[in-house]
Amino acid sequence: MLNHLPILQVVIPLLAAPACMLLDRARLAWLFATAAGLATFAISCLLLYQVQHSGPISYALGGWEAPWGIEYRIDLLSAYVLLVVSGIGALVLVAANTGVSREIPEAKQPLFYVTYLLCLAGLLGIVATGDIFNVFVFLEISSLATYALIAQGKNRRALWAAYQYLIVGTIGATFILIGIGFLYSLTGTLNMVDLAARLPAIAGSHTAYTAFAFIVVGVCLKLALFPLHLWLPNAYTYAPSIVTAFLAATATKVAVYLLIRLQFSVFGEGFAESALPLDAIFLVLGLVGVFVASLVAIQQPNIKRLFAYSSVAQIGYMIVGMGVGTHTGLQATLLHLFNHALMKGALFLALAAVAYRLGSSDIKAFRGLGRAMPLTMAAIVIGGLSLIGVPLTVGFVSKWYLVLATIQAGLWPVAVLILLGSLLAVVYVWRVVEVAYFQQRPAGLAVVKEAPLALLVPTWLLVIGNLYFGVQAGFTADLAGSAAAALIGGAP
Amino acid sequence: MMSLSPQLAIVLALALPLVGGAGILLSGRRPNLREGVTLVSALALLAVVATLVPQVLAGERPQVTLFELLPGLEIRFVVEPLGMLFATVAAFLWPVNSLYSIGYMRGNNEQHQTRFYFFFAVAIAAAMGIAFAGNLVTLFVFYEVLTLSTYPLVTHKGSEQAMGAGRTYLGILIATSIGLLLPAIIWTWHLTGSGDFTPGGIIGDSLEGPLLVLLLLMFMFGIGKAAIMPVHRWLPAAMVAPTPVSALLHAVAVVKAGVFSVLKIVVYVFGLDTLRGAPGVELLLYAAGFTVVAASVVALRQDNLKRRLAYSTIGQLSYVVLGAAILAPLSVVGAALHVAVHALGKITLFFAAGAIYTASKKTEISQLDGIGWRMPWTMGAFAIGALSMIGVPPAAGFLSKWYITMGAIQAGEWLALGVIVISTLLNAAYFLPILYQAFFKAEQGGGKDHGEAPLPAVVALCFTALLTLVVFLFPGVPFELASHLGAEAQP
Amino acid sequence: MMLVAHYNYWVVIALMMIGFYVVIVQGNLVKKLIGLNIFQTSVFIFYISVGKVAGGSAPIYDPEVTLYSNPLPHVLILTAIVVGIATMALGLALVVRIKEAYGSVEEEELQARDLEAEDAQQKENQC
Amino acid sequence: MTLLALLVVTALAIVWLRDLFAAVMVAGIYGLLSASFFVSMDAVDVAFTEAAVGAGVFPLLMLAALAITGRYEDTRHKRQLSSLVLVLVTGAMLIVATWDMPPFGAADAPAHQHLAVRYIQDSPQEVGIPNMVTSVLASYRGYDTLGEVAVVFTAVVGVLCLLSLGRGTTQSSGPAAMQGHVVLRVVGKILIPLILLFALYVQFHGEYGPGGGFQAGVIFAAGIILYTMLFGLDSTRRVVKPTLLRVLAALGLLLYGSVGVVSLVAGGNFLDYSVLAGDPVAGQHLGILVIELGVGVTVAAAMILIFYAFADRGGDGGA
Repeated sequence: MLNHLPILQVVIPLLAAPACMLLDRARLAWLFATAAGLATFAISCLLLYQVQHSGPISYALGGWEAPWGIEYRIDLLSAYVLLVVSGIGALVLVAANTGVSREIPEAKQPLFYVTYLLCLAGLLGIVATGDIFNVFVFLEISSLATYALIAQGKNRRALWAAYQYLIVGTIGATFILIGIGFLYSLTGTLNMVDLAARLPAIAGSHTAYTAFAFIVVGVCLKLALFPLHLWLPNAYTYAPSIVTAFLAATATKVAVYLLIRLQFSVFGEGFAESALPLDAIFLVLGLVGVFVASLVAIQQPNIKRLFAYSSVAQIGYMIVGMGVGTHTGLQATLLHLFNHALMKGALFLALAAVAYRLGSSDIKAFRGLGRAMPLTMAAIVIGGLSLIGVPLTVGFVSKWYLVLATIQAGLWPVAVLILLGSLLAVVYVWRVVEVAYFQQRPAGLAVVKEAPLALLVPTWLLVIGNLYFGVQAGFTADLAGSAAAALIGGAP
Repeated sequence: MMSLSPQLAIVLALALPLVGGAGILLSGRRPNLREGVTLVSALALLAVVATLVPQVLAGERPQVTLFELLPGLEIRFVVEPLGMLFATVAAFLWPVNSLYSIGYMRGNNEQHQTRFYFFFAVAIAAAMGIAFAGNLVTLFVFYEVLTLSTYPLVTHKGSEQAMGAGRTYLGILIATSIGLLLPAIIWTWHLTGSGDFTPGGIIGDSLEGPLLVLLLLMFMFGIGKAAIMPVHRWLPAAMVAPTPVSALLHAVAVVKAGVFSVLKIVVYVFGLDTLRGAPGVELLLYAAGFTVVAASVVALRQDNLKRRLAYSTIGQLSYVVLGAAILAPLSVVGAALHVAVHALGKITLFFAAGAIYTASKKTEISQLDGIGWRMPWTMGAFAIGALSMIGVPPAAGFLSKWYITMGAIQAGEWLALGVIVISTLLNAAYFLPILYQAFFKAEQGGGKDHGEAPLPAVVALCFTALLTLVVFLFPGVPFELASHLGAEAQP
Repeated sequence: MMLVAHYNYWVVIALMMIGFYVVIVQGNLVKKLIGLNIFQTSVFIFYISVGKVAGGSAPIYDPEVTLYSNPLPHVLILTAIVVGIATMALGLALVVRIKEAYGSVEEEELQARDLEAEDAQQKENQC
Repeated sequence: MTLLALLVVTALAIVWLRDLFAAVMVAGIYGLLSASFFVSMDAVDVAFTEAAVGAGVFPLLMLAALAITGRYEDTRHKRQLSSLVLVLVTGAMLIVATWDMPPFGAADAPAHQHLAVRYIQDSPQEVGIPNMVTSVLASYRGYDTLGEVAVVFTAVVGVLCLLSLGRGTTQSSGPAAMQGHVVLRVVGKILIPLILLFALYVQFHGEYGPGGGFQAGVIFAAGIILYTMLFGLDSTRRVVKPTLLRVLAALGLLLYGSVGVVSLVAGGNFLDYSVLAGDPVAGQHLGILVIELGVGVTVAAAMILIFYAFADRGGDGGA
């Protein structure tokens, strides 16, 4: 069975979903979904092990060898991202039972888990596949599931947010479809490796440039790269807290993966440099994103929204890393992809705990929480420090490599701006800290208890991850390093 | 105890305060036990650090590597004379300060005392980490830990004012460290492929001219804790904190960590030879000199006792920077020595200020007429501390100033010399009036009737005052350590 | 020459853009979806045009026939059509719920109502 | 050529129409036109599907929704200029892109030289069915089709999340629109079985002619929906229970997936039908038959469920 891991990785959640539909008890559905999630995670670990020891794996679906059939291709990069996505996915599922209990009516919870599994399967499918049209199909699975998940939020604005995301997402997907169409008309193939082999021949053509441009724009819409981020804050704010935790930690990461995969593996570095200077564009948009989003975050009265904007900013950092275009830069991006998943996973799960106790994520709700929910708030503080990039947290590791990359590339101003950006993070994180620790909970309000273990344990697992991988960054750094090296050469 | 292996001693020096902190949290419900834990772990730490001194004096450089943060980035500790000196000072003053804190915190029945003692312990651990740091990254890590762990102490009161002070404190320290220090470190890493502290420096000729000076200034201003103007504002702001915290900031850990890092980086990263003769390097000298004079002038115009002390600290710190900037071995010795003696003097002064507040609730200098007769011990100690600041024998302050001056003459830095002379006069000008008021003016009526502060406080401050004298007469350990540093600075 | 060669594509592009325009300009949520549908359908037409081989016949095996049109784009578009209608269904369901929650399906009105709601909350918080 | 011109006209008409009901109808025509264009492009399967979807399902859902959201849009528009610019720029880029594209219909275009060659030449032997589209769809790229079914399934789950079906019968006001017309009901009684029969034909004939699971599913659903219009939502829901449909929707996808799992167990790769029977081609036949069935079941169930969901809210069954 071991040689079938690549497909099992995706098919288990994909088929678990309809099976889950047959169980009509919320708790049952949850147990089943969680089991599936954990199995997926286990598989991703095995896959990573396999890839590390025996190189990239290719799996011919339907027994038709690529490029005629659809190929699943797991290299270090995809294994790494699969690990992040399935890990967070499983962890959030563990917390879900309690997490959704106050936000989604019991009757709808089975369907919720079905949707969740479909979303997970879609995301994993995007990462695992080596066929560019298959990317589109699984992109749509995850997207449709995402829209449904977001729309489950209690506030009516969740519906509006979901609709906006649906429109933007579909436009993005259609752009990608157009791009794929051009590529196909030029090369007659859909397999990524095959494409990579055939593209150089037609690198000069306008059609190829446009295909590249449309695909990049389409992905960037999904990625919420400034200024295409407008759908994200509402979506994250009004979605059920659990969903936000899941999406924030995985969805945008997969989009980043897709961008990296297409730019470096399919089109090849600097494919369209002459026509569109992508690196420069990424640098600029990334940095502008960091600043605009951080500044907006500072003013948000709703903490969920605050961290949503912070996500936009953090995506900016990843894009900057790509913009630097060196090995270290890409390594920084990949590291931050992993680290940011840990940070935001922990933060949004903690917010889910707060929402569970107080039914709100408004900053006023946080008054005096330092005493009322010490463990939850401690998680938020550590997550926040990690966002800032304080040493001994993963955030520091990301910052270190990012700044190192810019300095190596002699991009001094960029380095300075990155660090200024993290100072803005200090401001918005500290707003929460001050309110939680130095303001008294107004008298007369109901007493708040610490969050239930079902939420605390997953949250703290992620927090510990934040610290562990901040102190023992060897594992992630090497992994990201060799993955980056596989993409653009340079010292692994 | 002497059988303790140096490696273990280093680890213990870091662990003990943390263990103590844990104990404090656990015993939070029972104050006596809690304070007991604090004192015990403080004394234990002192004992452990003491075991290291002879080895360092014997020329050994014990070291431990805890773990690898990133590939090639280790959390590594090496004990060299300067770090030893700083560690000794911190470890020595922690018990004293704890003793004082007990008196103060109870005397003013402050809130959240457990939180206070806990973060205090963490801060000490961080100080140890800084003192023994074997490379820039380790230094940076613990530097930030120190900043964060002292933040709750600065905002201890939780009042709006305290919050504001906290923001300034955190704002400036984080901004400078992340905005300047970190890139400087990464730059150094990029240049030399390492960040290890090595006698004679590691920069060598990998960088020249303006860029070298730029890097130097990035380091110097990046270390906000050294409070070189204009990044000094956090220090006066932090005055809202309880006096023991001020003592911690000004004497035990924080600012000392700052100037310590400055010295360390000048000597062990750049190396005096590399800097000497580099065009524009005197900028640092100017900055320090300006800070010394300007701070003293500002101090003159403060009526609030603690604020005046705060500005005096800013001035005194820049002596150390000055000592480093003169780039002469002798001045470096003086600078190192100053770290220690200023600690003793300043902690005495703050203890006294705190004692006055505890006993009489007076904070302004103008209220202090005749207080000397109500609190003879306190004000006596204050007098000694003041003399030490001015640099008059028989107070220890004289020693360090002497060596810095010698260094200035040796290096022919007449500007530095001038600065020292002027600032000494200014110091006298803002300390002596206080003593005059306290002893030779009649008390205004209406003040509340009071005697000395609670006993622990008085004992503590007399002890430190006594030490300032003792160190003058028998410089012993601090002096030897300092001169070892001088030797390493000029291999 | 080129005009003849690419006439189809250009018309298809025109169609796409009409759909795209409707999506981003129209304020009515249902109309947006209609626009989206046109946009996607046009992309389908584009693919199928790519698959056409002049003089070829439908790709169903027939001993007499030698030249077939390219079946692959057909397959892709079959999938894409299904994806499109699935999206449509979900979008419409959202619109229905929005109508029930807001009482309107006009973008501007929705924004207006959300702002009102926010202001109301602000006042609530003040007092 | 004329078809394309007509398409443009209808598209513009949609832009101008303020009456959404009319707009939907025109959109339906647009679907029909594109379907006929597909025929002219030799894409019979696509044409079939587009006709079923573009001119069938899409308008149906739209009308069902309009019944709830209201028929007229208000005429205020915003930021037209900027959007116009954006659209024109995008369009211009696309036009530029076509410059380097192989001329329309050229047989030597790379698109036809690479993968397609094998599909056209070998599929009749490898997969053993004449309809190349089906063999590519169900076998070479069978995994995409699994994904496609998953998308349909996701959509129906999503719709159910949003518009939960009241269990059992809701208000008696089923879509009674045409319940009065005796003639219609009689005709319907005769017509509906034929439709369902036709659906089955399409389902199993897909290997030889145009058609297949998806089209069959849609047609089957159409039959049921017609029944709903004639005999009311409630009576239909008594016959075809939502709970049953939910199970079927799930089972269809599971059926498809299980084929893949079985081929794993049988020692092949996922969805490798060749190992399902002694002789590879027979295996392909079997596999395709089963997965097409899976597609059909899920699609039919999904369509009916979605229609229920809207009708349930709308009150007049979208008719």
